[in-house]
Amino acid sequence: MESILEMNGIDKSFGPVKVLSNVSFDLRRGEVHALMGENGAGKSTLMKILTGIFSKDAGKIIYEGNEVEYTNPKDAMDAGIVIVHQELNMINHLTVAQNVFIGRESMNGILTDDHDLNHKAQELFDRLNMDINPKVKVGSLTVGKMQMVEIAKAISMNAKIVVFDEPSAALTETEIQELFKIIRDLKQQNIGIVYISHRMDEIKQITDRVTVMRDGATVGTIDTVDTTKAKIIKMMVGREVSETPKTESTVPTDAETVLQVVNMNAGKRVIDLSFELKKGEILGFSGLMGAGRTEMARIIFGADTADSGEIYVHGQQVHIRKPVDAVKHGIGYLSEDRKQFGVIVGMSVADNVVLTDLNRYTNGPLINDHKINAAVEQHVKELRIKTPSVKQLLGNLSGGNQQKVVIAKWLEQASDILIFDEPTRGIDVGAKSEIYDLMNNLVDMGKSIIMISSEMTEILRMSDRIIVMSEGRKTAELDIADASQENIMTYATMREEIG
Amino acid sequence: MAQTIKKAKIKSTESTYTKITNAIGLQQIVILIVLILIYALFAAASPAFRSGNTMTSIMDASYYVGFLGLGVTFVIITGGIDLSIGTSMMCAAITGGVVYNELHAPVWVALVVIMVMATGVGLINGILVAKFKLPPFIATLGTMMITRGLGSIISNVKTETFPLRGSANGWYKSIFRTDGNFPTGVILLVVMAILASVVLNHTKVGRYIFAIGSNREATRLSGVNVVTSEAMAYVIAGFFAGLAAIAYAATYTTIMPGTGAGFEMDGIAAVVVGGTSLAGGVGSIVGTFIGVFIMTVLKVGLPYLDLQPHYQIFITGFVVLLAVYVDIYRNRKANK
Amino acid sequence: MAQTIKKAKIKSTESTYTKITNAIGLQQIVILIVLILIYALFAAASPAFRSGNTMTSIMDASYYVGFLGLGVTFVIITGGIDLSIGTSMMCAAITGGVVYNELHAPVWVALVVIMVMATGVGLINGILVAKFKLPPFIATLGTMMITRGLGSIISNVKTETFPLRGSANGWYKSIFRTDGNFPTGVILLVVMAILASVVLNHTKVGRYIFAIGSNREATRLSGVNVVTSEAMAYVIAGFFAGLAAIAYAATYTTIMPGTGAGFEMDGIAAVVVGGTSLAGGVGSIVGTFIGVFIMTVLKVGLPYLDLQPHYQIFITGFVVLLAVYVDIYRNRKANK
Amino acid sequence: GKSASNKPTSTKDMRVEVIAKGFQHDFWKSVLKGSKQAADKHGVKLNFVGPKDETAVAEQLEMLNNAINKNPSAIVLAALDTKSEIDAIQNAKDKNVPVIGFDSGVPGAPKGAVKANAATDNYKAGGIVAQHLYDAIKTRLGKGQVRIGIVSQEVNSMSLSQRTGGFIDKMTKLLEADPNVGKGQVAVIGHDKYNNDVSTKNAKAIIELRVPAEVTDAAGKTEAAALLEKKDLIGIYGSNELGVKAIINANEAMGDRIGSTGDKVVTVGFDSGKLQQDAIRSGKFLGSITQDPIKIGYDAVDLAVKAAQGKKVKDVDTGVKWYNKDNIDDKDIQALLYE
Ligand SMILES: Nc1ncnc2c1ncn2[C@@H]1O[C@H](COP(=O)(O)OP(=O)(O)OP(=O)(O)O)[C@@H](O)[C@H]1O
Ligand SMILES: Nc1ncnc2c1ncn2[C@@H]1O[C@H](COP(=O)(O)OP(=O)(O)OP(=O)(O)O)[C@@H](O)[C@H]1O
Ligand SMILES: [Mg+2]
Ligand SMILES: [Mg+2]
Repeated sequence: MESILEMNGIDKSFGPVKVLSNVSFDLRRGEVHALMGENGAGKSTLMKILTGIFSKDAGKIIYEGNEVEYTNPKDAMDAGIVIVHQELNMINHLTVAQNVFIGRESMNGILTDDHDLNHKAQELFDRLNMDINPKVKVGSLTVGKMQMVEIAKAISMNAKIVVFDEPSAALTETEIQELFKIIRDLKQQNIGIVYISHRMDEIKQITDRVTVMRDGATVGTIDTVDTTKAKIIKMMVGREVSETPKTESTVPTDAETVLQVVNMNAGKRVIDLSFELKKGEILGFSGLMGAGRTEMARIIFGADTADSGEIYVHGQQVHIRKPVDAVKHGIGYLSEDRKQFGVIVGMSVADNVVLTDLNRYTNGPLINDHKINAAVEQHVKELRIKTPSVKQLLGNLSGGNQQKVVIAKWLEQASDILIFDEPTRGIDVGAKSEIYDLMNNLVDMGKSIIMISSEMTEILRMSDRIIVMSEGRKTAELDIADASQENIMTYATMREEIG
Repeated sequence: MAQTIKKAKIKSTESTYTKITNAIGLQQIVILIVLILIYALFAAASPAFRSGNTMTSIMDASYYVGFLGLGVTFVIITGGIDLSIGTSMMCAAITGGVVYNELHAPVWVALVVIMVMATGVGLINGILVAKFKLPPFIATLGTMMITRGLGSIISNVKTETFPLRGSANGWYKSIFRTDGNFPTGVILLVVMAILASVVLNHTKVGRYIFAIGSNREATRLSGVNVVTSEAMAYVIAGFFAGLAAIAYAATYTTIMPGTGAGFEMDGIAAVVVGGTSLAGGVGSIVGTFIGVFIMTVLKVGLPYLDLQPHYQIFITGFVVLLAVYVDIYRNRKANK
Repeated sequence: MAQTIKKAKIKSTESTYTKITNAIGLQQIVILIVLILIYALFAAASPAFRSGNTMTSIMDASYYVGFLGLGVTFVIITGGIDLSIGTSMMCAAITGGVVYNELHAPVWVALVVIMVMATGVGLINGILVAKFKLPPFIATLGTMMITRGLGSIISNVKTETFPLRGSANGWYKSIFRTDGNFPTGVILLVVMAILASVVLNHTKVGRYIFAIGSNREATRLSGVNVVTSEAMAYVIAGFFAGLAAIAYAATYTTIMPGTGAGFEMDGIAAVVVGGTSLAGGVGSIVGTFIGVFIMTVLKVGLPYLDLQPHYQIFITGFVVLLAVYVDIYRNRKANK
Repeated sequence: GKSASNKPTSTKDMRVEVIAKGFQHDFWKSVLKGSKQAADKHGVKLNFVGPKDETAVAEQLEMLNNAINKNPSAIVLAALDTKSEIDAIQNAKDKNVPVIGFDSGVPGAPKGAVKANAATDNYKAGGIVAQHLYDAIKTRLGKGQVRIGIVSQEVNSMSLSQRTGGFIDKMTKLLEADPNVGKGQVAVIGHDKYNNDVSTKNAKAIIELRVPAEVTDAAGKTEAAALLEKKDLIGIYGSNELGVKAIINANEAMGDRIGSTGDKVVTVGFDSGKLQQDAIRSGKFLGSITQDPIKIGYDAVDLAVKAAQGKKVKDVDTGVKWYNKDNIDDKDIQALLYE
């Protein structure tokens, strides 16, 4: 296979921080090339340099035999290099079709032709087998659907190189399979594909070669067929990481019920949902995208309101109208969208951890920052949060460490009911297993966890019990001993008339 | 067969779409009802308001606010604000007066100068905001001060008088009101509103203005030249400030130096009352159009209730708060 | 070995942190230099500026703008804006005048009424914005109109005169300037600035105000009562508007009804020139303090160059743009 | 010492600071012209400033403070509000800087601080306007309720409140003395500052004051239109340029209600300006009163120079003149008018 792209000796610094040093990467026509590495290894940065979003400090990019340097995304796009970004880049107030074709509107003289745009979009979705209405506003879609629109948008550009930066993070298993179909199709068309993901299974399934990065440098490139999961992980983290699914629940049958939800309803998003959470249990919530899990979590936490339903904490009925109430009842919530809802990137690690309740750290009306720093340093040590100081701005931490800060925030509150919504979304294997260890420690300490996850392996590895949701309803409640990928999938795709 | 199935699929989704457009229309219907209610209230309360030339008064008072509102709608949809439109309008108008009176140019030249000047200020705002990334509030606060001073410098702090109706050069007045008192200006206002609506909804620049207001970074990453499009919104606001200046000159004949501060708030209030969101990404020309008339009907109508001026301002403040609250409340309900 | 490497790495990032904090300080140093430069320029250009009571004049002119600026800094850090502070200040001042003149209450009662009234308007703003979720711009535009009208209604559109210096009740004037012309007000201003700085940086409400400006939703989902904290920012702005009203009454003695519109822009401009970001989450009291003096030194100094008022506005506009541009440019460089 | 530098022997080294009440009205442009003439004659340096409008008390005080700090030979001041400036005026007095009042002067200033005034008696001027209007409408009294309107830019500044007050007081007096109206039959409405207790229901005559909500042409026009809509309106008075313009603009939009004869609404004004002169020539206005802005400016600076030289100065009444269609082109009137 002929090479389409070579990146040689790429350097990049943000201010004094060097994030890429002497990175090399090459891509052939018609191959799927995985780019792997821990959070903050520099994968996205490298791809952003390729697509003209960042400028490089040193190095060469050779594309189709010529040295190129793009200074804005449009030039790269015009040259046939497109990227599906790690973060969603949707314009919520425009329609799906308008989003897909932004910058490439159909014209009727000087006027835009939305009719034609809708048709083109519909054709595109039909071809890609996606069920998305081109005329609705993007803001009304679920995260997963938005991600599909992003993918469709990239593919519609007839590019020669497509970069997927963690496209599967927001997708459920079925959608990932759809995506793989699309990728195989692109391969057929001799298009070069860069695929960034933290999910090991996917690498085996879809990629031809793997390039691993660590701390801003390339560790090496290997053919996928010649390698194993363990090898890749070792390259990424420099050590072995084991991964074993749970086989039976560790929760005693007579454990106390710490949280009970009865007949919760919220429009069409949550319908008649009832369940119990036991002390020391990790209760997994599985389901397809938009199944209503996040909504359920937000309602319990008081971020949204239900139409009806009752919530009992330690047997007492509680009325949670806002997050403040939930916190009072010992409930903590780790959001699926960390940047938007979880952390305050413009504040320090310390401020983020103690944000909820500053009363413990005041002398009279004044805040005692020394006391805060000392307390947070303790958390940082316990959770092994990688940060030069508790005064570091949170935005400067990697994703996994940001996630740990959020966990620290709820430990700080001594919350004993923790809702983890996609706790490892976009987090690398190294940090991932640390978070798993942390969760296990937490339940050992007697805390209870609701874990919402779209990653089947994660659900099977961590949960004591699994609730499967579909279209707002609970379709199954499985003990871990009875659960398997197959039966979870069956319940997750169950329609209303069956359930 | 497959063909028919596809058609049916599109049809069924079409109805969701219709629902959404209906929802957008609803917003405008709500404020239209508010407008009609206010009008009816005044008509019921004051015989003088019902009779006579009230309509002409309302029209006269609405031209410049209307143009300011139409223009600044574009800026507000980008998520920005333009505080300079009021002073820039008066600066352009007085400069036109200087060109006519001091340089003895024909009236049409003065009008062209007005348009060029106001649009130029818009361009400067656009460059400051889109290119140099100054926050719109402060960038346009700066140009507001500058244009306020500039008008006085150019005119040497003299009041400029445009040609009177009936005089040899008074023809331009008929653009807005014929000698027979027919408010022709409303035709111009409607035509410009339609034009603005087409630009906003059916051209690339309009599309990008919405996109920028909704998510500037995503728009940029999609390969759109956001700097040009964002700047264009300010240029359009400047252009409309020019039209407002001409309307002002035609309606009020004389232009005093140093004035115009405060007019921008009338325009902005009309836009927001019309349902355009200050957060950007959402807005409509029809809404602004209705918002403008809510403001001017209040302004013209309240004096007919023989209310003293301070009560008028007081009540207008309440109406603005109420209108915006109703809009937000409705939106929140709709999103539930 | 690995251990030492890690240590070194942490060290180097520590120094990044130091750099950032330095950069925050740097920002204030930059504008302090701007202030000193402007001052030096005037002193060099005008002997009269050097001599005499210029300092007292600068102080006199800075009190009310200073208090307005200090207060609105809190609001701007939440990412909001308060357009009502100017009219609310004058509304409170005139109400105080009515209490003193019409109800024959002692001066101290009038001053208390002023504080209660202005703080009350702040509370209303806070409720409108934090609780009813009205956009700050439009909510405070509404209360701006309402307070402007209200002052006239309460005073019955009469100018209210506070007791003169030297009269039996003239003691309150000495809060700001002693009979011997010593500008005691600057002490009050500094004390209040320190207090504001403590509240902003070392109390819960201050911390939450920063958090809200940085990411309101994340703050809410952390279990913080964001409604109360956000509302508090407006209450604080109102409280400081009350202090501004007292300073105004002490400095200018008479309060005319219907005035105050435009003062808010002086305050806001000072805050932004002082480096507080209109986007929220970033800001400092020291910056505002320096910003206020940049504005007043300009105001007091430009006339010494025998520039007419319109040139003064013109130049002030440029300085505002320049100051903010420098700040943004520097920040961008630092982030590169 | 200080006082020595205040009093240069030659007028060449003198500088006079003039602080007007405004800058934007043409009236002030003419005042400036007169001031310049006097300054040129004496060879003194002149600095002329004014606040943005007639309610900008703080701005004017800052201007006055600046002027005093500059240590000028004399200050010429038209105070927006004397009380707010008392400290500063006292300060000028302490520093031996002579203050000359002009336009409406500096009423209520500390004794001895203001050496002299070159001022218009606005209250009296308002009365003169009322007299002319009364003469033109008195034949229309006694046939049912009549209304006389006033459009005033605002009523807080000294000069405008006096012009308006002088008009209202005089008109009330004249009407009450008229056999067709009579005592207690004149209702004054529209603004709490001037309202009287007479009920509009039975009053034979109503004097209605209208103040625009904002100082804009649009708001002024709206108020004037609301007055002109009233069928019983027989006379209307605009108390300054903005008020006059408001009436002209409103009239243009409502098909010629105003005039000086017949059943038209008899209209009178104050000051000049292009629109107003035009209206007088075409008979839309009965007439207007004009001050002598050039003389005000000239006399004020002249007094200031003399005071700075230590000469004794005394008040100058700069006078007002009534002008109408017949005398507008007379030389002595033309000299007072400005466009
Ligand atoms: N705009 C920026 N300014 C400063 N530092 C940045 C910026 N973007 C990325 N970084 C830093 O550069 C490093 C590499 O980040 P990058 O996003 O490329 O990592 P990644 O490999 O994509 O990680 P992940 O798997 O978490 O997406 C990180 O330390 C990150 O904090
Ligand atoms: N604010 C909202 N307005 C309208 N619909 C919403 C809103 N929030 C969620 N939904 C819809 O409710 C359904 C449930 O969404 P939710 O986010 O709870 O699902 P989920 O199981 O967590 O899936 P995901 O993987 O997308 O997070 C989805 O169809 C979603 O589109
Ligand atoms: Mg990445
Ligand atoms: Mg979810």
